[in-house]
Amino acid sequence: MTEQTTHYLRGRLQLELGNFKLESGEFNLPMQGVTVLFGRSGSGKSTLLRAISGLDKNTRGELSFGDELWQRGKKSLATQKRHIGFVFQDAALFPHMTVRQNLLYGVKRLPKGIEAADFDEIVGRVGIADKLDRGVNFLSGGEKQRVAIARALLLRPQILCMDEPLSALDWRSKAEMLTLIEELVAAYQIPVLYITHAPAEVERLAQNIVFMKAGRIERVESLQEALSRADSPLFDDEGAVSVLQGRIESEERGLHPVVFGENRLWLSEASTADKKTVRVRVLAKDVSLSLSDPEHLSIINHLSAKILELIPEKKHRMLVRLQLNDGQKLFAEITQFSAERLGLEVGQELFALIKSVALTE
Amino acid sequence: MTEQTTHYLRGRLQLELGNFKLESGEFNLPMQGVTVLFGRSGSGKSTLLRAISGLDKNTRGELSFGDELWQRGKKSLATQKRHIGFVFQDAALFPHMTVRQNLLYGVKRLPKGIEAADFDEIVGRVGIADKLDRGVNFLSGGEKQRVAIARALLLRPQILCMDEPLSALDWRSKAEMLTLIEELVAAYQIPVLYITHAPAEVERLAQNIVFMKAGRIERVESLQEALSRADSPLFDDEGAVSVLQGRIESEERGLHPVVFGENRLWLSEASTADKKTVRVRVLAKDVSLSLSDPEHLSIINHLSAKILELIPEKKHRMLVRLQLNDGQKLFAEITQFSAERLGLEVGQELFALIKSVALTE
Amino acid sequence: DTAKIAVAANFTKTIEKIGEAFSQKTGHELKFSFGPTGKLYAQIKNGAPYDAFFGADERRPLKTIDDGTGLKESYFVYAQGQIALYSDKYPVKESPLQVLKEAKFNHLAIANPKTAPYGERAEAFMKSQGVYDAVKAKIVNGESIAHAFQYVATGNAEIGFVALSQLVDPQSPVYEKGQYWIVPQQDYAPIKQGALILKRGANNAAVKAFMEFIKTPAALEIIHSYGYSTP
Amino acid sequence: MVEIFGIAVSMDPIWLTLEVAGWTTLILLLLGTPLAWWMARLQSSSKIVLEALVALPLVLPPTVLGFYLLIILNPNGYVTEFLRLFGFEGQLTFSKTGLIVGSVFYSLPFAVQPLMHAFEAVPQKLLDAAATMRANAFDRFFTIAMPLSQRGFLVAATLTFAHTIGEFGVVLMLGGNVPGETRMVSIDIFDHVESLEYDQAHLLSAMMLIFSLCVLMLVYALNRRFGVKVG
Amino acid sequence: MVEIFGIAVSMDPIWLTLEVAGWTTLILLLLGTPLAWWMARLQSSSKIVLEALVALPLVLPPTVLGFYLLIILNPNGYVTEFLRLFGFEGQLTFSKTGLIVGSVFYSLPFAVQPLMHAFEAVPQKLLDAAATMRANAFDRFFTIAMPLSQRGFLVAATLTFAHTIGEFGVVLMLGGNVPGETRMVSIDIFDHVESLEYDQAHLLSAMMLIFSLCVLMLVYALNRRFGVKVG
Ligand SMILES: Nc1ncnc2c1ncn2[C@@H]1O[C@H](COP(=O)(O)OP(=O)(O)OP(=O)(O)O)[C@@H](O)[C@H]1O
Ligand SMILES: Nc1ncnc2c1ncn2[C@@H]1O[C@H](COP(=O)(O)OP(=O)(O)OP(=O)(O)O)[C@@H](O)[C@H]1O
Ligand code: MOO
Ligand SMILES: [Mg+2]
Ligand SMILES: [Mg+2]
Repeated sequence: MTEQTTHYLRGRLQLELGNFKLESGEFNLPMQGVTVLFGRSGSGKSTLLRAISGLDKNTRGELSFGDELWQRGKKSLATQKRHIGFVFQDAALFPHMTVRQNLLYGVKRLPKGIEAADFDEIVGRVGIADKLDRGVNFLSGGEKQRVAIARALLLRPQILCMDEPLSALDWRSKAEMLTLIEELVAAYQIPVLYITHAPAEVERLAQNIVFMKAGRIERVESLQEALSRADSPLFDDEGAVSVLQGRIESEERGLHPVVFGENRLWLSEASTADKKTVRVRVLAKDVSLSLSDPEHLSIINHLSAKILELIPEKKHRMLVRLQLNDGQKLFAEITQFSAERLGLEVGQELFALIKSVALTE
Repeated sequence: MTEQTTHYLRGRLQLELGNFKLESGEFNLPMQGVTVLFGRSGSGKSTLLRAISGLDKNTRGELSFGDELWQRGKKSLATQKRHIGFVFQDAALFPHMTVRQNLLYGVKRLPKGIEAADFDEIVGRVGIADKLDRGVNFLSGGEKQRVAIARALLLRPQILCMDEPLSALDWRSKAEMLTLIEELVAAYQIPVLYITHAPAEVERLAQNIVFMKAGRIERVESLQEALSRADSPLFDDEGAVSVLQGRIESEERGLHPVVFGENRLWLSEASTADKKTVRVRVLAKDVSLSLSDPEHLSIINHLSAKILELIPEKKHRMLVRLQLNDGQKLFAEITQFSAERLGLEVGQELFALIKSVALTE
Repeated sequence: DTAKIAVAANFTKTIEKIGEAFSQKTGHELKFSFGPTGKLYAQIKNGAPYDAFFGADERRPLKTIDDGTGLKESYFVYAQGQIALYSDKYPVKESPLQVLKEAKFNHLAIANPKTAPYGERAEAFMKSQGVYDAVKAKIVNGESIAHAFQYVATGNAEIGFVALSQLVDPQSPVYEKGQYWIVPQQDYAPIKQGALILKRGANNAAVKAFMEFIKTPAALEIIHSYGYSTP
Repeated sequence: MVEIFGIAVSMDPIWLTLEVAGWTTLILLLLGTPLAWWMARLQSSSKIVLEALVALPLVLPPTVLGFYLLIILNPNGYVTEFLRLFGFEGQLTFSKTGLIVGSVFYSLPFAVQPLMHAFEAVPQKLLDAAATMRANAFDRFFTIAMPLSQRGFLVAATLTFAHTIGEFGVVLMLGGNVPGETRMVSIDIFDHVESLEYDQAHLLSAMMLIFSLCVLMLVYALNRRFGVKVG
Repeated sequence: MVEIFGIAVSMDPIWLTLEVAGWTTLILLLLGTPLAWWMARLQSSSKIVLEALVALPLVLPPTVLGFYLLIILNPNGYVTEFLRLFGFEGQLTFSKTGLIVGSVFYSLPFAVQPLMHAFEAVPQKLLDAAATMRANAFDRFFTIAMPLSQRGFLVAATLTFAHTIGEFGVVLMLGGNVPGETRMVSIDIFDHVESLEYDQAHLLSAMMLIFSLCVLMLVYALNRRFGVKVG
């Protein structure tokens, strides 16, 4: 678990597929943590990722990773020489091999001098140690994805590409896998390029977000930047979301305190992994506002905050942008009726209430 | 839109598929409103529905619908004579026909004396009037399901069978389709047998629920019965849920008041259809409790309630079963820490707080 | 009248020529079916609608009489095949037996002695001249005499026993190429090709007329011109 | 008789070949379709036996197949007797009928195999959907299974047609090589070869090749362009 | 010579047939695999032309194909000359080699078509996945595409084998019917028919049929049981 220097993936790529034209525009992405490709269906996320991986022979343009040249014009470095790992949406396990054979496929092909990751460790961590000798057709969807991830990780790739690795899974497997990916990324410090439609996955994993639209990279933002815009495409689904970062402290009365500045949030669930900082995802519609610090109320998370902005939304709703006293921002979504009733104004000091049980790490 | 007398679907069915054995046990289902088949993956829901439809030749047992005999021993009435409609998970549109041809396929085959439903009305209501002459391969997933539903409705079936009609859709199409199905069921008064994994769909649509487990019908309950059990299988996913029924009144300040007994809930979204009663789905984790009626709070739904039961749950949580003053039941999920802090006891009177924006009809 | 006549493949061109002359003269129409004699026999045995049968030997036409399909009294020998040794590499004209004895060639083509009389006679001739053992390993068998000829004509076999008729035909690909030696008739049993009318053709005027016509000098001239002799 | 590049060729065998190939294709599609449909829906081990039986004509040398058909279809045989009960007159062998019957046997696997594979690929769910819309089994077959198997039909038709054009052994045995009646192109070419008329043989072969190449290319092109995508 | 049911049959043609069919199958799998793989990955319209060309041997009557091979492969022809440059001695025709070469041409579509279809069905995603695991193109072919196409190989091998066993025209034309060297079962049966030895013909045909039926049933059974499910 060494600290790695950050390489940049830079270039511009073109690729035509039938009527669709990918024309990325210049990009220069720091390969650190998870970089999410986000955009509507058909916006070209998968196409870009395949172009970056060298999987499509018709790719044109320029691409370099650190000081390795991967593409110049029509000339491109073969995929198998790019030291990348790839996890496909439907796992793409080899159906004629057992789990173990799938896992060792890439390991056997590593050039001399590059060592594979520790087999037992990866297999254990990913949770497939007891399934090594099964045929892959006898695995559930979640198990298949675990194998696919382990298979990629074993090669210690310089970049791990994941194209909607969770979208074929049911909610239970999805939740488990998300935790697993988060752990693995933290543990192995491998830069990840991650495609997803799901804002929850973005907020959980992303360091940077590449927004795509109609075959172009529209903009590249850090997660914090993306979340500070009220009109962020990330909010299309469940409404506005805030992500608070804080220090987790040890459990008290079944709750997990997370501290930021003078504020303290009580989480009812948290991973037991010994992390210092955690991200807490708060849906704006789970945040209520109170002018005074209420008593006799089951809601225990009362954060003092100041109104930064009042953003009227459609359907008679109001998005309230708050600043907590350590400087972090928090969105609250309430009805305009409530806003009027409470007489909210920019600059006003008040309390944001969040139910513990609505919070997940 | 005539009132129909309720027929019963009764019998017991057996069917073996490889290692799997369906052995339904006796059932007697009132065919009224939506009857949901609910159960884990592999519990035999699809198999039962196919057996009921006569789609599997190896079905054995007894089945009758009203006074029509559909199955006795090995003898079974052919599917095409059962007057059922079927909507499959992946739409199962005929790829070599246009939308219109798909829609008219069944209509052309109706025996004399049975009239099809009004084509233009159904097509308009389902929202595919502008797509009639497209090839079905050029439709999105949601559009395909609309066509499949219209295709079944046109035949005015005695029972409409739907096997996970929404599960292949993204969240946006899912929400639209759910509203559509609800409307159609209300408008045409066709009894529906509906398979789903999603509690939200059950709570929205179901009149009765058939719980299946390992090839057997475990129990049949009305929605209210199913929701009154704290250990209901419906709560596996998002935790306990309450469904409140009330009378909707006309919009006030952008909010839709729903009245039950003396209580009044303000919904921020409601379908504009002129319905009298609506179902409001309340997640237990969206309900907070307050000993006094709080002021200066953005939460406007304050329902006075009495504690019926305190049910400790894992992860230091507490499920509180409340009775509203019109007799309806409501679950609230809070932390045990809060419960202790507030000193909650059975029989205590207090206020349940629900954010409007968290409520959907 | 119209008649259908089954004819051994080796006689194809000759009989077509004769048929033309016959039709012109009499106005009868003839349809010839060509094939290996054994196959024609099998067809006749199984109900083929032929009115007459021209075989490549005597055995199989005579067998139709035993089967009850051939008319005994109509049987006659219509031609005698002559075999020739042909090569475009070896001096078969001057010293045929020497060439055979030395057997420097890779392949000697003959018709399959088992199924074709031309092959059987060629084999018997070589045995009688004491050269058979020398060439035995070099023999390749054509299914019919025509097939044996193709081996030679395409250069796959350097030497072969073929029918004289195939060498004297101006259309032949080896016409006036290479050299050949006509095996003296007294050195092998004559290849009598028998013909007869079949039951089906018993009352067919065209057949009757043709069987007569083929014995006329005009027809015999054509037969001889294609390298066959007649008894 | 027409002249092409100064070479006289008879067009009769060409028309006959096209006619026989056309009928054979038609009949095999009509008979092969229900057989293939039935086989596609079989689950038991009898399916394996049937598949093997259908493939057998591939293994038998066509001449041998022709020989046995000749014996079985003989005008005094059981098959013909049986047909006579239904007022059938005439003969199965040595006629266009015979050629077609022979070709149907010979090309059976070329029709049934692609059809069976196409039918196996029709999603059960679509047939189920049709059943819920009051289509009975026949209706489902004609309105769903058949249109979705159009590629299979295209492949079956081409292979059958092409294979019948290239047919030789069976038609020679069964047909009897009667000019204008049962002499097909393949036999005609071979007769030309046998009677040393190589020019005609080359010309006819070239015509057949070019024609077939065009048909095949057309079919493969259609196949790629217009296949209905299922699923 | 062995006696079966009191009928003397020579086993040589049987062994030879199996040997030639075996070699043909092996060679066609070796040559057909890269050809089929290449064709499967072609997108352009040249694919259609290639597909049609590969299917052509279906259309040509085998005897005609054999005749042209006889011309092309003759010992003075370009092909043989070319092979001589690489030290080839001997002759392509009248030898086991010749039979195998002919059969390879004849059965080409039976090997290439099933392989091509199998290769087309290998999911691109699995090949991509292998590429990301450092497998180069060859490696991907051998470790992913080939094992996933095993059904295609099975079908190709059986059809080729069966078709070569039933081969007649080409081997007859090309082989020279040398006992023990180029006389295959199909020719042997035919010779028995020609020389009216019907008992032997029946026995050999029955043996061939039963053997082939067993092989085909075995293959179709394997095909259903052990096919790897993809996807
Ligand atoms: N092989 C192909 N030929 C032609 N068009 C293609 C091909 N592959 C993809 N496309 C088209 O390219 C566009 C972009 O596809 P891409 O898969 O990159 O989108 P995406 O952003 O990954 O979408 P999704 O979220 O649905 O996976 C789509 O319109 C798609 O239809
Ligand atoms: N044709 C078949 N042959 C053998 N087993 C089958 C067949 N079809 C279904 N099964 C098995 O029967 C069981 C019940 O399947 P069924 O599709 O009815 O479940 P389900 O409750 O609808 O599940 P899901 O929610 O995943 O759709 C499963 O274990 C399945 O694997
Ligand atoms: O004329 Mo024959 O019977 O083929 O040698
Ligand atoms: Mg994609
Ligand atoms: Mg199901």
